[in-house]
Amino acid sequence: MHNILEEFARTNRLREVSPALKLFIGLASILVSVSSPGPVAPLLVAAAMSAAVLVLAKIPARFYARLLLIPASFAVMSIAVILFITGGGAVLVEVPGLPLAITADGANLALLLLARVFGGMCSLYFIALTTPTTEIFEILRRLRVPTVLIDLAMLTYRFIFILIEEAGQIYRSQVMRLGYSRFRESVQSFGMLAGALFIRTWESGEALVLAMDARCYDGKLGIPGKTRPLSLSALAAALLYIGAIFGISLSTGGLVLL
Amino acid sequence: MHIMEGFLPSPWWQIWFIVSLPFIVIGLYQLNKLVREKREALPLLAVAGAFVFVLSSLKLPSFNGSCSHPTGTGLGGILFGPCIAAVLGLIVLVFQAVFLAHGGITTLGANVFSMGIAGPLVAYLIYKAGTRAGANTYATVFLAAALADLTTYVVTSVQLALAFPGSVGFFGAFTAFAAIFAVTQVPLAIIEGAIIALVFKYIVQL
Amino acid sequence: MTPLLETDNVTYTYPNGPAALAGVSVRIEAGSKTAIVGPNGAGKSTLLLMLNGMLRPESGEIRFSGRPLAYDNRSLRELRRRVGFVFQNPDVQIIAPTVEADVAFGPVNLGHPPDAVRQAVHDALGYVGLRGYEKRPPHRLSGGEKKRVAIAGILAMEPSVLVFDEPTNTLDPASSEEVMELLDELASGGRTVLVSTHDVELAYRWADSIVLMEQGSVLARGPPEEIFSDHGLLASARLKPPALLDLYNELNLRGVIDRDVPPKSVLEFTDRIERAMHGRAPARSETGRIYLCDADLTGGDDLRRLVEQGAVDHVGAMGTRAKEFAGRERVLLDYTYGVIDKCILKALIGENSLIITTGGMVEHVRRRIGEYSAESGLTLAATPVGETAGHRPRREGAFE
Amino acid sequence: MTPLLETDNVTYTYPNGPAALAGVSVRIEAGSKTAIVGPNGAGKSTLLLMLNGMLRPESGEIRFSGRPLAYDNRSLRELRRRVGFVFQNPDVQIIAPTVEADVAFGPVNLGHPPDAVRQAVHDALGYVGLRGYEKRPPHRLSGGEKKRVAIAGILAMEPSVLVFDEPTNTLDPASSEEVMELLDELASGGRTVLVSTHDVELAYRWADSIVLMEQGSVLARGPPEEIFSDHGLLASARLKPPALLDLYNELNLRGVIDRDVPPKSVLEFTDRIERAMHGRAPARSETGRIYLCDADLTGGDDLRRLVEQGAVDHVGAMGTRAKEFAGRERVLLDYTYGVIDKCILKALIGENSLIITTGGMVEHVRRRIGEYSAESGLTLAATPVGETAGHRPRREGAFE
Repeated sequence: MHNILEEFARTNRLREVSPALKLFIGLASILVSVSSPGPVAPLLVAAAMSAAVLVLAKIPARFYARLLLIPASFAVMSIAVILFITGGGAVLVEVPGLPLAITADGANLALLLLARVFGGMCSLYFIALTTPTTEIFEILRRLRVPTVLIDLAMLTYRFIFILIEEAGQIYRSQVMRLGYSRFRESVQSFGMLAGALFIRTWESGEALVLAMDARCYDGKLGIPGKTRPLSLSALAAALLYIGAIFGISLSTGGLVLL
Repeated sequence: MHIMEGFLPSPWWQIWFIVSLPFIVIGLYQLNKLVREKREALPLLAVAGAFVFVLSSLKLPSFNGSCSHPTGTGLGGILFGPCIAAVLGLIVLVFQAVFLAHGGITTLGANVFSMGIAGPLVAYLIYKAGTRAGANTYATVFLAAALADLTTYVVTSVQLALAFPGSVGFFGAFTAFAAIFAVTQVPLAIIEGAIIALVFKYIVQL
Repeated sequence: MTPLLETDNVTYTYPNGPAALAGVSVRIEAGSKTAIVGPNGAGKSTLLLMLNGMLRPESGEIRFSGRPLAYDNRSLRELRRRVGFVFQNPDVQIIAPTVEADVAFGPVNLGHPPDAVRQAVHDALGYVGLRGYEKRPPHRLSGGEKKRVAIAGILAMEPSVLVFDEPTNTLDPASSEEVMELLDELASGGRTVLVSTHDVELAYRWADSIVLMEQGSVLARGPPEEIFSDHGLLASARLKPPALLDLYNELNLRGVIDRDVPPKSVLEFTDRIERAMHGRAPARSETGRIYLCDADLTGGDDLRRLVEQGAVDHVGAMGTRAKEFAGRERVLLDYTYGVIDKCILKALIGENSLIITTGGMVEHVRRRIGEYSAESGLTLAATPVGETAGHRPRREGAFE
Repeated sequence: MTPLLETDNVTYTYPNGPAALAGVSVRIEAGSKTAIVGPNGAGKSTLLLMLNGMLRPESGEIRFSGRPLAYDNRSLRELRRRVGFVFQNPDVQIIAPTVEADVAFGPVNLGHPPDAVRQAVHDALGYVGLRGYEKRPPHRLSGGEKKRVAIAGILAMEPSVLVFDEPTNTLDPASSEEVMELLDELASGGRTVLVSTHDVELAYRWADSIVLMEQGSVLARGPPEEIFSDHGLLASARLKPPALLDLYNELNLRGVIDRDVPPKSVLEFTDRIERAMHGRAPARSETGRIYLCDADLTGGDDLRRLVEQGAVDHVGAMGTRAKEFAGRERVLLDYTYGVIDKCILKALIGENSLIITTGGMVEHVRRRIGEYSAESGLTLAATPVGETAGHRPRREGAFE
């Protein structure tokens, strides 16, 4: 079972900082990373976001390191493709016997992409690890996102945790009865798990309708929550940081390392 | 198969948001109407979304990465229509991004299109065609699920090839991306097809 | 007097199942504490679901305040506002992603303005002792806390009848006690409380009226001592008598103890056995004192002074607000359940004790001690602890 | 003697949570009936999950038959086959579409051939008294039946240790009794049975050894009378003493009853009070007879003759097979729980009774009656009912 990042968002040391500010910092960092023409700014973003997560929010370093591995397989495969299909510039490496070569342009593009992914993912982790989703719902509400979308998301959120708990228990009970031992049994066991979970989901849905009816459901969910105070110094620091990385991103635009 | 944060450059990530937007807007409009008429639709959609999320967060046998389960939303498509399924897909993908670090924010548009729209649409069409032709139900379900997975993977490869044609052009790049992802995605599609067929069988037995 | 809620020969059958209710007639008096007792599958939940219109009887009639239920949308909403239903499993009842948003669900859907909603949430959370939990997600709460959130969600709608389906199922003893105390508080505040349970011990201690059900029918109705003394009746409902009552009946059968109203607590039982052995409850040189403190009125200083002076040997608190208060004032609690009886027991052996409680429960404590004095012929009285006038006006007034 | 299962200073912390186990050392003897008692969140389930390798201790060691657990795949499979685990909620354990398929899940995964699987399923369902339920879908069963299917699913793997997490939670009294009786049968058949519970009454009656836990630590270990008499200990584990024990201690405190081993049942308690009042248990003119019938050996005719002749006033059955047998022979049962004690009580007032049971429980009944005779100085004995030799050889032998 995966670690749900949300669990850390409830307990981290940046919990009390205004969620709007955290969201703003995270999203701005992502945008700077994605649009940066050179690898320096995204790498700085990655460093800054990681520092915020590790030093300010006090997320355990080992857990964070494992998180960084999640996108690795996708990144390695797709960046490898780009490395080989992008021509131009000097040839750096040639694969003997095959028409494959790595050129300077390819290497530069691969490096830039790696930097952007790194910067983007670290910014995403910053949001995910410091800002509880329930507070993001309130921001979305204030941003006039359609109510029906937020309501659906809120109900889904609640049931994700109920079903994850049940899926975990079913999985454990299968393992105790020696399920998942060989490949064939694994597929069988997984099918049973999914089927049982589907039934449980269906029952939960019916129970939820009943529970909502019992409480006079009239198409409304939630209350306008109170906003957390926004400290001016925090806002100033955030603006300074974003201005800085944006400036670096512009000024290092043409920089290529190879 | 999720494209991760930071991978799609401008203008491609914006383009995929624009491509997905009409489906989402229509979906929201339909959803609003549906909820007004049948209030219990909302909780049922919510548990369906949670189900898809939880299924995708479980490890498939023999695979470390999670899979996208477009067929889960495909089920939503069969019940509520493809546009509402796209809304469901959007929600699930946002939660996958912030809970599991699968996918991202800027790549959300592209991922919604491949996993929330294209995949479920294929599942929906095959299921409809199969039941109309009176084919074996399990075979139909297997095909719908497996091909939905494959569609998602093909669309993702197209998205990447469009963004990074390299010096070999779109078709060359597409071939390269498709080939390398085939290593994991083709067996994954077959396993998912088998599992969804098993689930179907399980439910029918009850 | 018209009962508050009444069912008249109600029947119900679930689709492709046997009859769940086969002609059930019950009367729930306003302000009563009623327990519907029976094994699983007896039709208890089905009956409860009828009372707020979640199920509609196939035949028969249900009346609220003398008027038959109507099943149009508007009447149903009105009914459900007045008859609050707490589900057995809080996980199916808690809807929203935070405690606060969940408790607000009812008031928001009733169309209350935001300020009134916030006030209702604040009051309800205070009442169940969960203030400070507003932003928590339900999946991080313990079972007992979830249950209290579920109760707060119903209280926030200010119903006059509260219906609990198996309120203590799956809870551990401490959480069960907390929930049962909450039920006592609600009842002493004038609400009608209805509980379904298969826990005979609980029903015996808590309820003032029992409806015994089995296989969709009512087997018997009456006061707990009567219903639970009838072994045959209980056996046909596949239940066991409460342990103390069982022992009493066995002693009775052997002529060891005199036939009388059966004892409901360890305290009463002890007295009865002593009386049987010595002809009367033995005179003791001196009884201890029972101090009574209303947490809403007493200042923390008065309380701490009493405890620190060593005037009391044992401290007990009843109700969540009282326990909160004790926690805030750092007073260690010896008793958190069955408090009154324990303090009387201690008084009988000459030790002093202090009971901290709130609201309607204060009067309840006085009454209970008075009753015991009258019965036993001993002079016991509750000594109020210095009530500093005007201290900390409370907002919970809405619920008293 | 090496204990069968042993944990040595085991610690565990869930990711991002407080310590769930803070150095736990327990010893589970082979053949014992152990109850791990504590409030919710005390770490009971975490400890149990360690015993079959589902969780791995952070530090400390777990030994099975003296050897430290290994955590490679093969050793884990072997361990899980020997240490069967029954979940609290049968809904997460029974997931196959039919009862039969679910019970077969374990044996199939063990790689048994189809015939052996069928036999194991047949035997296990017979043992829990659910033969005939093979094709039913589990979600249409009652709570008690689901629980028994879950137990059958584990029994089919023939483990030597059975671990039950909160076995009676959410069950009604009748189903609870059935499950506890099944646990007794399993234990009397030589298996080691381990139970986690917050139900003190249950643990007091059932277990021969208690491990009291709170906040991830073991507070105390010992026989139930000892652990549950210590009010302070129980209070620190947020539990209540069993009602009878509480009454006994209160009487003891007032000097009404003599200090001795506390009584465990209504029967013992009644005797003790009588002895306290009359100096001894009163001599009765004549005691009734207790007939004892082994359902596996006695023919139905012998049984019916006895009942129809009016030789017995009360009939009780212990265990699912015995109840099945009585049902088949159309003998009406008066007692289905606490059978031995009830029959002794009846014998004391001169009435005859019949106990139907099976397997290892027969010996258990004899022992219990013998013990009571020795203690009370009365001559009570179990009269065996005509055992037709060679009657109906049973296949359940595998489980005895």
